[in-house]
Amino acid sequence: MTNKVYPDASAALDGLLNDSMTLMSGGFGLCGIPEALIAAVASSGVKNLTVISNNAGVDGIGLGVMLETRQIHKMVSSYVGENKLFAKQFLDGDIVVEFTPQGTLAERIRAGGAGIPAFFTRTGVGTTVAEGKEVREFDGAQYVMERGLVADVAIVHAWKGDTEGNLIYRKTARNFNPMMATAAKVTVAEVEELVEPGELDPDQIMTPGIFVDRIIHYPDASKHIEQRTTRPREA
Amino acid sequence: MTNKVYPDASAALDGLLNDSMTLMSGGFGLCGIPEALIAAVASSGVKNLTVISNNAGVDGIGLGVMLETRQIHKMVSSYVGENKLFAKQFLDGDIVVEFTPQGTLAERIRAGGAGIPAFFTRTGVGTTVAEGKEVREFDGAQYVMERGLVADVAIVHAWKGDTEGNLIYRKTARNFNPMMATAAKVTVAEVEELVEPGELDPDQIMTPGIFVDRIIHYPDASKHIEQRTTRPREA
Amino acid sequence: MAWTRDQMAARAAIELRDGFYVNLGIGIPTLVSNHIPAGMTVQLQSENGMLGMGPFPYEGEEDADLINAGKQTVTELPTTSFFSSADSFAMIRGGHINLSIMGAMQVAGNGDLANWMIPGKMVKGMGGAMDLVAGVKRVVVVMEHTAKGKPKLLKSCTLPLTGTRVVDLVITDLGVFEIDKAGGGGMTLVEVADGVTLEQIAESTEAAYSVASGL
Amino acid sequence: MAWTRDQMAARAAIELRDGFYVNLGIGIPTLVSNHIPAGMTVQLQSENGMLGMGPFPYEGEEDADLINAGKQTVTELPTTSFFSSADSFAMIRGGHINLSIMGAMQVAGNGDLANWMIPGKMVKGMGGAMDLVAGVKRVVVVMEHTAKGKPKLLKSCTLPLTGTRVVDLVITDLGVFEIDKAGGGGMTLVEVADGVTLEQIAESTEAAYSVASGL
Repeated sequence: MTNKVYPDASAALDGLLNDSMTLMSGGFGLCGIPEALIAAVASSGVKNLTVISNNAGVDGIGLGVMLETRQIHKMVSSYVGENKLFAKQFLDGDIVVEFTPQGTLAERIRAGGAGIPAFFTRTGVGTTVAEGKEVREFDGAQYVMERGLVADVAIVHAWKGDTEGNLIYRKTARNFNPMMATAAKVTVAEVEELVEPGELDPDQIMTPGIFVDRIIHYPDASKHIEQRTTRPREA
Repeated sequence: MTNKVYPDASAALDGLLNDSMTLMSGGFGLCGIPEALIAAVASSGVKNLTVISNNAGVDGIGLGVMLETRQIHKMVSSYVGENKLFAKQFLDGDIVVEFTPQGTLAERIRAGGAGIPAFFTRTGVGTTVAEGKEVREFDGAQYVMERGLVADVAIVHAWKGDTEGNLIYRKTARNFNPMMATAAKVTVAEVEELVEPGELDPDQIMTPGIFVDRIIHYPDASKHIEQRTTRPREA
Repeated sequence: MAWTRDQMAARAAIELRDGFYVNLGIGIPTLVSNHIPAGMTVQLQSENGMLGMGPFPYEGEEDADLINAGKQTVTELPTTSFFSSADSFAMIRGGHINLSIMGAMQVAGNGDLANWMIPGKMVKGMGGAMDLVAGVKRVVVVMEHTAKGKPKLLKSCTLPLTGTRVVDLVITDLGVFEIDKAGGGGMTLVEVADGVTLEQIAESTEAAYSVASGL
Repeated sequence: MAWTRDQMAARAAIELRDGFYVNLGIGIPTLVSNHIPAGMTVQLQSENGMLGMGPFPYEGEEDADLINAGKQTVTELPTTSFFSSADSFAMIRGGHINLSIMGAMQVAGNGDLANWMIPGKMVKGMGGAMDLVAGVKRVVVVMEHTAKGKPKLLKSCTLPLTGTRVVDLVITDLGVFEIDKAGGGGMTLVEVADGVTLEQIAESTEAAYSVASGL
């Protein structure tokens, strides 16, 4: 039987990384990001990356790590607002950003994984997002055609996984991870708990193992919080 | 708080059914079909229906019930092969069928629920399925444009549901039910177990309650088997 | 005597209906959840992938895996469900959310909305705003009537658009405007904040608007 | 001395590789699962919404909620996952399945396939066949070489197509043909069943084909 389990993030990415490749990286903000795999991409020194990720991390955390090493040439994102280093590299012209509405980004990734090269959406009609794209009327409303997205490698974070590559995500850490797992030539997952096949309820598996090529056990995920909001306890 | 729970199938469909309406009905073969709701549609006497369902039931079971009452004018299906009455009505010209490849049907329903009026797929290129439809090249391959599907009412079957309308399906009884739940103006669900909000794990809910308008508790689902295949026990 | 932020949020809460599924943007819209009438059930959607959003957690109970679209720690409710961002925006784009309440930089009399970028400044991105205005059945904007003394209700937006003909209602500190976004009937002033005069509104508004009878 | 159905299935099993995800059609393709070599792990996909399909259940253990695409009762394995039909065909259409083995009525020398309808007869529908041939990386057809004495390997299919230029390999009771579906290099006879002659194949085949050296 083929073995999908690798000892660590660097081993799991071995042979997959090349300059100028396209990388998908899961997570929303710092929630559900593949931290160990991001660190391994950073330390690999691979350059000139196109990174598809909803956000760009914050300074020094998440994709922020890859900004420090200046490995990213282009981002495809919906929001990159919380990162000073990103702002500097963007304003200096060192990074190109393809801003994509969050729902369009999510759907483009799903489409890429689902063999759908293009679809129509009302999102962005009449805005700069639709510039240069086909706009067509269906049933009296205008829609813009958006293209599916695929990557060379996707890195995702899950809560539980088995050695077959089946994955389960936790709460809002799911976000972009399931679609990205389907949309790359090779998908590498880090999981907080790694179990044997049969230990996950087959009805509850969110990413079937077919989409996961390599997997690592990463029990020590840092789980950063960007906006720690609380309420007072009632007396 | 608005109440989504109805005492039985007829009550749950009250006010929703009209002649010539479009109905989506979940299930694959006889697996995961909304049996109680189908029976209630049949007994309502509503006529000239367009029914979107992967199959047409078998004689006397599933949508076969609505064939006996001659309520169906048109089917949108991928396979209708196991039903003698259907064959007769089809050959007699009493029923029109829009054959749609199974994956295209599933995706058209998902698209309808997701606000996507059209998408491109390789499925059916160069076949009768592509006739009259736009075919376009993306990255060197040909794709046919297919339209999203929506219905007036969707009837679905789930394993567990809560009074908020959150649903969980069981094994391969999931099939078309989750997409159909998203793609109709009104969705009515029958569930084998009805529980209070909070009893279902929020990570495991497959259809969020927003998609379910009405729900009934139907603990006595018949669960028909079309092809009872077994293997001998080892001695 | 214009409305406070909290009064604007309270006015926005009047748009809620029992059983609604609602998406609230950051800023004043977030405050709307404090004004849901007793006995009314409203489920809040967070576009990163959550329906049935609860309040902020008690200190010490924050869960990094449980955040809203503003990246704030939140909590679950008994009604909560989680899903992917693709499923979340399928819900939004498919018209399943009843109401979206959001902030804005500019609104035009035809319902055009600009709230995501200012040319020349660092562009942070539109996030889910374009999807929300394009997909949600009813869009309510809550914003200050003016910015640095300049009108935000304009004949035509000067900033890059978030969506065209998408806004149904605008609630400012000075009053409330309905917009006939589909019919093209333009903007109508339907409520005036206590102590605010029609003249005051006229002076602070560039967009053309009718005044509802009785005001 | 042509191959039996079981020998055809055994030949098809040679196309399997360790770690493959495979979709098997009904009929002879189903028998391929009996020939998976020891030590090789192959996950079977059932397009109604299951990956990791197990054998038929023991009598009395049938579960109506657990069926394959042929509506037959099956079982789970430790590797099994369930998903919707939309997700299942996303998997298929997206090119994630390594191999699809299916039956056919007709195959043309360019890889065209017809296996879903016969004009004038009751049309049952294409089910998932069109999606499978369009989406799966490698398509292997297993079929009788002729039907009622008439060739099924044709210059051009006469029945309505399931897909154009989709078949990579055809295994019949008489032999095995490779098809260069992408390159347009046509069909090549690469194996002959024991006791079958090249003449016998030539007589039963309408499609043009080359014969691999060494045959």
